[in-house]
Amino acid sequence: MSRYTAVTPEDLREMLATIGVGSIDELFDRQVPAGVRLGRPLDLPAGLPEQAVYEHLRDLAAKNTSTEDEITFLGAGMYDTYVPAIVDMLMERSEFLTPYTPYQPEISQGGLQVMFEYQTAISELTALPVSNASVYEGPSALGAAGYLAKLANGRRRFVISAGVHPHSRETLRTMAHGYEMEVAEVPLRDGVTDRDAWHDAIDGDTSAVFLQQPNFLGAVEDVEALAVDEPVVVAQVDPLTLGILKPPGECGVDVAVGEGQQLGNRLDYGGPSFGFFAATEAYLRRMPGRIAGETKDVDGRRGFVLTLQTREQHIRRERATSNICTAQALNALGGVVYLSWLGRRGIVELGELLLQRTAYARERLAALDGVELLHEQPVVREFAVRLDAPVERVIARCQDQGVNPGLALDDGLLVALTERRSRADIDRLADVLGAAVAAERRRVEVPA
Amino acid sequence: MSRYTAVTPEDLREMLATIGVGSIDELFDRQVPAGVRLGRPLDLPAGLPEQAVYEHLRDLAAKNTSTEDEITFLGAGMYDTYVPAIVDMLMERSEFLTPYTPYQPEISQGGLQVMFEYQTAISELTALPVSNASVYEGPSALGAAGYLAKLANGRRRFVISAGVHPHSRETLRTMAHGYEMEVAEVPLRDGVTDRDAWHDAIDGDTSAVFLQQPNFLGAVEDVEALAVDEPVVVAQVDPLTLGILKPPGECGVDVAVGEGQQLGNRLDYGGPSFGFFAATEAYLRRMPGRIAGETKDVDGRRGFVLTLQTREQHIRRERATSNICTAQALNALGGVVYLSWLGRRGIVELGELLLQRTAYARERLAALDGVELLHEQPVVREFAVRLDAPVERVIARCQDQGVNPGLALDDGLLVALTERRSRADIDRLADVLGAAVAAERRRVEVPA
Amino acid sequence: MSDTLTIFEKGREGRRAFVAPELDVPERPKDELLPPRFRRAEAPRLPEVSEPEIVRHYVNLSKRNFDLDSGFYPLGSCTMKHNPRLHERVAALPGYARLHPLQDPKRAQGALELMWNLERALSEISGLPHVSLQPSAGSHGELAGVLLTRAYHEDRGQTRHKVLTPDTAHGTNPATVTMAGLEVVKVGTNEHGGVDLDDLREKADEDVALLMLTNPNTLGLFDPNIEEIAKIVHDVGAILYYDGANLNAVMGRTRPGDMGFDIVHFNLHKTFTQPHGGGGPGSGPIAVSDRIEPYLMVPRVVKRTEGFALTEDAPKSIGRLRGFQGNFGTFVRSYAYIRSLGAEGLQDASETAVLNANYLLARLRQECGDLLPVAFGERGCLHEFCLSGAPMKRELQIKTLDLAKRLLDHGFHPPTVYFPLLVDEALLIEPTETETKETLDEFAEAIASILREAREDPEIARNAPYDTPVRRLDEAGAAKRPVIRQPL
Amino acid sequence: MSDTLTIFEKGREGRRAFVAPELDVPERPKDELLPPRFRRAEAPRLPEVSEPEIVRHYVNLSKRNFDLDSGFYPLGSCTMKHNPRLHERVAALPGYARLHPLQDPKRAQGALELMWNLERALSEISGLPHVSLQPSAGSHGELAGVLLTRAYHEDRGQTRHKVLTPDTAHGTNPATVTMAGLEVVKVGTNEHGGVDLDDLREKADEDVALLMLTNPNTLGLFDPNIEEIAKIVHDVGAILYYDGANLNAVMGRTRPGDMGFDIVHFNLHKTFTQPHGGGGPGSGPIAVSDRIEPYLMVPRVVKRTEGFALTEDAPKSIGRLRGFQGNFGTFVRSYAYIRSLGAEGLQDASETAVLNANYLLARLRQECGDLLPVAFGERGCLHEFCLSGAPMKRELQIKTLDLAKRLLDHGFHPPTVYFPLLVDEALLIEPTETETKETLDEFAEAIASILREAREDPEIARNAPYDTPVRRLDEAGAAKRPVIRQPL
Ligand SMILES: Cc1ncc(COP(=O)(O)O)c(C=O)c1O
Ligand SMILES: Cc1ncc(COP(=O)(O)O)c(C=O)c1O
Repeated sequence: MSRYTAVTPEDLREMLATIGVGSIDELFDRQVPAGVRLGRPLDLPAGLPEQAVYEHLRDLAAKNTSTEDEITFLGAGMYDTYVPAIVDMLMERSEFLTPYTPYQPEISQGGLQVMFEYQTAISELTALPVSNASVYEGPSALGAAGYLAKLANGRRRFVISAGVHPHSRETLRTMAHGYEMEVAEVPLRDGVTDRDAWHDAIDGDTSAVFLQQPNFLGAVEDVEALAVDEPVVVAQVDPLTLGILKPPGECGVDVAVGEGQQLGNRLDYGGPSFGFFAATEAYLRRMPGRIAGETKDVDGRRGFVLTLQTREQHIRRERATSNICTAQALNALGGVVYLSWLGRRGIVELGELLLQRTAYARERLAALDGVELLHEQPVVREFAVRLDAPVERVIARCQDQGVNPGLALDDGLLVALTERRSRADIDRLADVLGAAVAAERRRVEVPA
Repeated sequence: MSRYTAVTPEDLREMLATIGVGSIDELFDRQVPAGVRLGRPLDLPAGLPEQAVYEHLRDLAAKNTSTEDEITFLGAGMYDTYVPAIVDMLMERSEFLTPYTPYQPEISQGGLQVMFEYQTAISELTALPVSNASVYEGPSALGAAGYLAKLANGRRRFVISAGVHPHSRETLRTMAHGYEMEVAEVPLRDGVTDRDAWHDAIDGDTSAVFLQQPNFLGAVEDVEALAVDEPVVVAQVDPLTLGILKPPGECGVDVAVGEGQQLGNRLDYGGPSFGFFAATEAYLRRMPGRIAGETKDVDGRRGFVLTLQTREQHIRRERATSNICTAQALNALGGVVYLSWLGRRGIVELGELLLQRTAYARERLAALDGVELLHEQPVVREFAVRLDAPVERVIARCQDQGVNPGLALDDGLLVALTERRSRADIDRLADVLGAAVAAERRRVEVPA
Repeated sequence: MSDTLTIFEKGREGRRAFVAPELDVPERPKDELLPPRFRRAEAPRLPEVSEPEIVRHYVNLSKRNFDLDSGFYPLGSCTMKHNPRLHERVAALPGYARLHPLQDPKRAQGALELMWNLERALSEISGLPHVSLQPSAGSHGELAGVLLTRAYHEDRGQTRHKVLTPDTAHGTNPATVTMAGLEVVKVGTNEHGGVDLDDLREKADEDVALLMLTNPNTLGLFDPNIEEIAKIVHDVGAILYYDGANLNAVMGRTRPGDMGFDIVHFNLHKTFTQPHGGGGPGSGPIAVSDRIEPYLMVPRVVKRTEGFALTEDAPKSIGRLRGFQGNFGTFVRSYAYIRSLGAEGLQDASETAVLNANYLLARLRQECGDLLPVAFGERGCLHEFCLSGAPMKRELQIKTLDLAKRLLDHGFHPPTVYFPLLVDEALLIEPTETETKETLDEFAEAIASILREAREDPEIARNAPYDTPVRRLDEAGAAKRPVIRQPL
Repeated sequence: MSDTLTIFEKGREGRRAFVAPELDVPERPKDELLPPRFRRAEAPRLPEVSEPEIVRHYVNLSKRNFDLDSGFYPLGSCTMKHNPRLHERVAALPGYARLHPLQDPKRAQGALELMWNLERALSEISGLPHVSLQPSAGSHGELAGVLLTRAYHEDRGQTRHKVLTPDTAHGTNPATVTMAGLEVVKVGTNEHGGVDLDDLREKADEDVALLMLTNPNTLGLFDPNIEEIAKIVHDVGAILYYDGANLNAVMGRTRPGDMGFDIVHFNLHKTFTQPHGGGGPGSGPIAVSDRIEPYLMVPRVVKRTEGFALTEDAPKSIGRLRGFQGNFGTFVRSYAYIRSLGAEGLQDASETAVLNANYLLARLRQECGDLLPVAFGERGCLHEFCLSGAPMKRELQIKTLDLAKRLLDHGFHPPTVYFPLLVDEALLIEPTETETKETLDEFAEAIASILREAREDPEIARNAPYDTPVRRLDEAGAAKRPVIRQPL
């Protein structure tokens, strides 16, 4: 008996007697054929008391450099944003943490209403009328949007901008290979999607086009100019920019997807967070995943249920619009709590703060010797610079000084701001990066 | 309007109109005479966003060396015990964290039953039939026991063993000065209360006698030999030793008190934790603080209420048995959850583990040059050694090596074990302490 | 029914949640380490339960509690304001939560700096220069205050015996006085709800050590004669003690120090939003004037050029009132609160608390001013107000208790009832600043609807509540035949 | 009613919980930084609420949920076992929770070591040598599995079109097959609840890419012909996929790898107790045989002499199925679980799960075996079992749905209903190992009492539930006129 089970010796006796067998072995032997019985204990370490597990896990955690241990400008899809204390508290409540999908709506109104509110918040953010209750995460949401397009129009090609996050492009390729679509990529020019190449690439067999706003290099795309009438327009968007950037629903986008981590979720070395998925009315009955809808009970009381389930795998099986089942409900709860905390004015204020601090940081870094802008497009919270020095070595030097200057690009850095990076942090980045680049250039000039 | 208030400009207008005043100033002006109005803003720093408060508090926390930062053998009343995760989780549940004293039992059955269960656990631990629902903490519990004795028998003197924790002795003196009792102290001999001096000190005007088990130097007292029939016998006990030490109720003790921190509460630099307070039946109606009792509701259902309230300040006012009102209910919840987690066998196993590890540590340290035992009495989880070197300097040397060797005594150390200190930790202590003592003895021998 | 079984009744021999760390040292015979006569013969009968059972048991118990995070809790005198979760987060930082109280102060500089900063803030808020954070609750702060007063007079060679308290005082005030070896003398309340000056003048003599006053008092009224009161008391050489339970009414507007008080206690669990925990932990720091300072409890936090330290070097100190440095975890929370709100935010908190109270009072006057008149409300109130249920009782034949119980069915925590004692059928209502106007309106409407209902059928309220986990409980029986632990 | 207002309906213009950090850099004109044509004209209408309102709103919503910490949740196929809180504690350590996924692997060694250790443990438990933790749920693992199978065949120059799935398969199996561009071919179930071997033999041809099998299947039955099944499938050159949703039945007793499977997915949120979160997060790692390994997703964790690293150097890899390294937070929890239980504890978990299921089955047979016969139960079951409500429906005129709804009034979460599809009026019951015998007894008695009650008056169950926050809801109406967001 472990600390999580409760069969006392007396219980065991009674239970076996009720079942009518002499031992637990008998229960297995009548089910599992002799040829496939393991016949030895698993080769795993022995169990540990709670405190020992805690200490082991703590010691492993201590081997990582977290965003508490350095000033980080890493972004590229996930960001070191502040998670308000109420989000953690609500996500840890047993009533949200430990149930499963609300199959029994009468005893799941809490979770269902949260989904409904979440859908409303995502719909508001994206200015698109339809949102589901979450998908796994950002990049696979893009792949799911592709599947939606394929089912909707049956065409064979995807066109994707090189400005879309590499993880999203790779995921789309992997998934598209399954549902048998070709993928054509359109390059960037001056930091944004090459508009001529883009429109040239779209043909009559194009099922969907994919872009990202702001794009992977932080540049604001002219989404309206890239949007087209015919194939499905899919945009992967940064939710925290949507207080100040024109929303996808007002730019001709049909499906908006993205990574929700910034909305009240922790970094967690990449997950769990949630992906959001919003679309125009036309795609309501083709959406992947759970959707909560409002209704009434037999007494006329307002209530919520999972709705439009005939799209889903448990009903429609091989004809489902997606295979998704378990999604990211708890993380989506974090998302809607965060968005309520931020509020209508907060999302604008936060966007404007990022805009100003990013402009300041971009200017500071561009002024350094050996650092220049990779593009001059408007940016909101992330920007790219070219380094005239070996990038990996520059980064290592900065990290040794307690500053993570951002993500290594081929010949530069992608630098992300969050509301946690103050002016003092930016100034420190400029100092440390300037010194690192200078040192590396000297090293190159004077070979040992 | 701050983030915790919700009066919109429109609300304000409507509310003032309903009240019939023109401004908030008016509300104050009609109450607070002009002569005592402050008339200037408070001279305090401006408010901060949540993330800034978090960062400020985090930076202050980082200036402390916690038990996560060093291997500590500090004890002397509070101990670095492991707090099981379920305790934190339950103490953080809104339903336990945010209500107040259960004045309305119909909507407070959770808290009341917790008190009832807590009382049962303390009663079992101490082998005394009556427990209240908590007092502030350990040392003041001793003072409260003194007040109980004074009210019970009206005598004028207290006798206290020098083996009682200095904080408890000081607190008793401070409080006894108020309720006008003399306090006589009995010294230790060979590490335990001097039995002859003890019995000599007790006279016909002695209201209560106070001892500690195990005593401040970790020694197991012969409580039965110290217990007397007449004055009230008060024992301050270490709850984690009560799985293996004969309980106060079986040693002639009338009132057992103590510090509950070890039972599922954090160190918190000294509090909040809880004090426990148990007594024989005779003192039931003289107990300080809240007591939950079982009863039935009008439909015959089992329920719990605050009971025997005529002892208390809100009913009895100047004739109350104590002035205590707000106690430590949440911490006591942690206590009973911890004791349930430990269970009937666990409390014994843990006691035996401490006994063995402490014996090992004592032997290891006693074998070091310049270290000898302060006494040879049996110990359970704490022991004292004499150092042949300047104590503070030895401690500082050890701490520089990441080991906190214990509390400085006049010429030695009080070393405490918990279940978190492994044999490896003890071996490291022996190494570091041995080296520190040796280094300090060399330094003293060869003055600079 | 199984939901009222205690954890002891649920246990089964052999179950466990705890797994002991391995015995990693050479095992020695028990008899050698601990002679049998010191050993316990039978293990204490703690529950034997698995971890899932513990979780389910206490989670289900928690659901039988009403709490502030779920609903309106206008418990007068208790300041049930929102408890920000940020405070729980910062208090749990290992640098605080796992800091040993006897750690060398040189290695606890952050904790001491926090205490110092909090002391300075409380000093500024109260207008008194010196602070001790040691007391564990309001009542403990009061005890400190009375003992300090004794020490003050004794140091002047005086033995004074009497402490004046108004009849509106909270029960802890008189109880404390007795516990500190002094004698309570009650002062009357005048027709405006303030201290009866004549009575005070009469009783203020050279044997008076102290006047303990709550201002605003437990009727939510600020005493308009406070300056005169202070003068009368000081003139006889006595000390003025300010019960700060109601400080939430006046932050940034007026200060006890400026009113002439020598000692004030703060309830961090009220004004500074330490969660109430079902009856604690609390915290009752005190601030004192220069003349009281020499007697303050030890240890005290001091700031030196080389950093912060704890000192016990105070020859006139009354000593200690508890172990270690006080309820430090509550300091973290309240300090976080003060830094979150700042000067402006604290003042806004008090102003909004007063606005909400006056608004709710006005709404209730509209709805049911005749049946539940306000006591002494001619000048409105500050952060709380007291209604009398006497006319309601007369007219509708339901008592304040019945109204309170019926409120439970409406999902509200009732106000404080039958306190203060001098108001007949009292209902003391403190909405706090963190409630919305909508909530106040709903509460007023609930009261009105209960009164309407009682006019139709008073039995409904008299037998309330109905929708609670249990209904009215037999308290008399519980006290007569006390069952205060699970029989095993 | 106010408790069903949404947070959007509660908002009031001007309220807020968020306070922005100060603008600490020189402010530049917005038009300069972001041309107006890119800017949003109207702010998204997010709620305007204070922090206390948010807390109260969501705490109250939480109370309208049933959850595992409060009661028995025998949802078949979902393994609702106790979620230890230790896991939440360790997952929240800043070294994990605040570790950026693109951190230099040299500075994320602890995270990679944890992933490596977890991969090794899952490999040992499944008997398959290579593991990828990347998939985010069972269905995602299935997608990985089918795509890997395609890659395997394509690498051999073969295009195979068909995937065999038994009719007991979970809906994600067929849905995944379509999504991966292949075609579902159903295989029948024999009279013992296992795969119909004749049907399998007939359908297994050279165009079959894969057989997807759940074993024990969704009836809780282990296929006695598993070795023969594996042989048939391998003989036509196809791959065997093991849906590991039911792995909780067999840990330490038998392993998919030893049964001949090439690919298995784990549901960390079932077998390895990642909390279900109201519908996620989940995690669906896969383990594969040597022949599948070359195609595994990137990045992969590798152990080198200088430490752990992430590599994308795998020319035959199918690529990525999501961003970053997977749901790392779930890895922390499941790894903690595996270390807590160890080899013995994991085996004990499975054994106890099987004991509890067989005991509950036996109890229900005693109580109501005639009305709710077990489907294919002649050999007992493993961790779950499936009852048919058909006789009950015939005899008592209540459906499985009615029984389920009436269970709500008894405080139980109903079993999975109407799945698997091949059992008429199915009730799939999985008690898990963390429940006590008392709970199983209470559940059996509740079912029996509902049946007794229905014999008296079937209307009671047909109109159940009664004691829930809402009663039966109009699902058809919801789907017909979908309202899927708050109108503003
Ligand atoms: C006016 C007043 N004084 C004193 C106290 C006692 O405070 P505590 O409960 O913290 O001891 C209270 C509250 O309970 C109070 O309302
Ligand atoms: C047998 C079976 N297979 C697959 C799945 C799908 O797993 P997930 O919900 O994690 O996608 C489930 C559970 O939902 C299941 O029970």
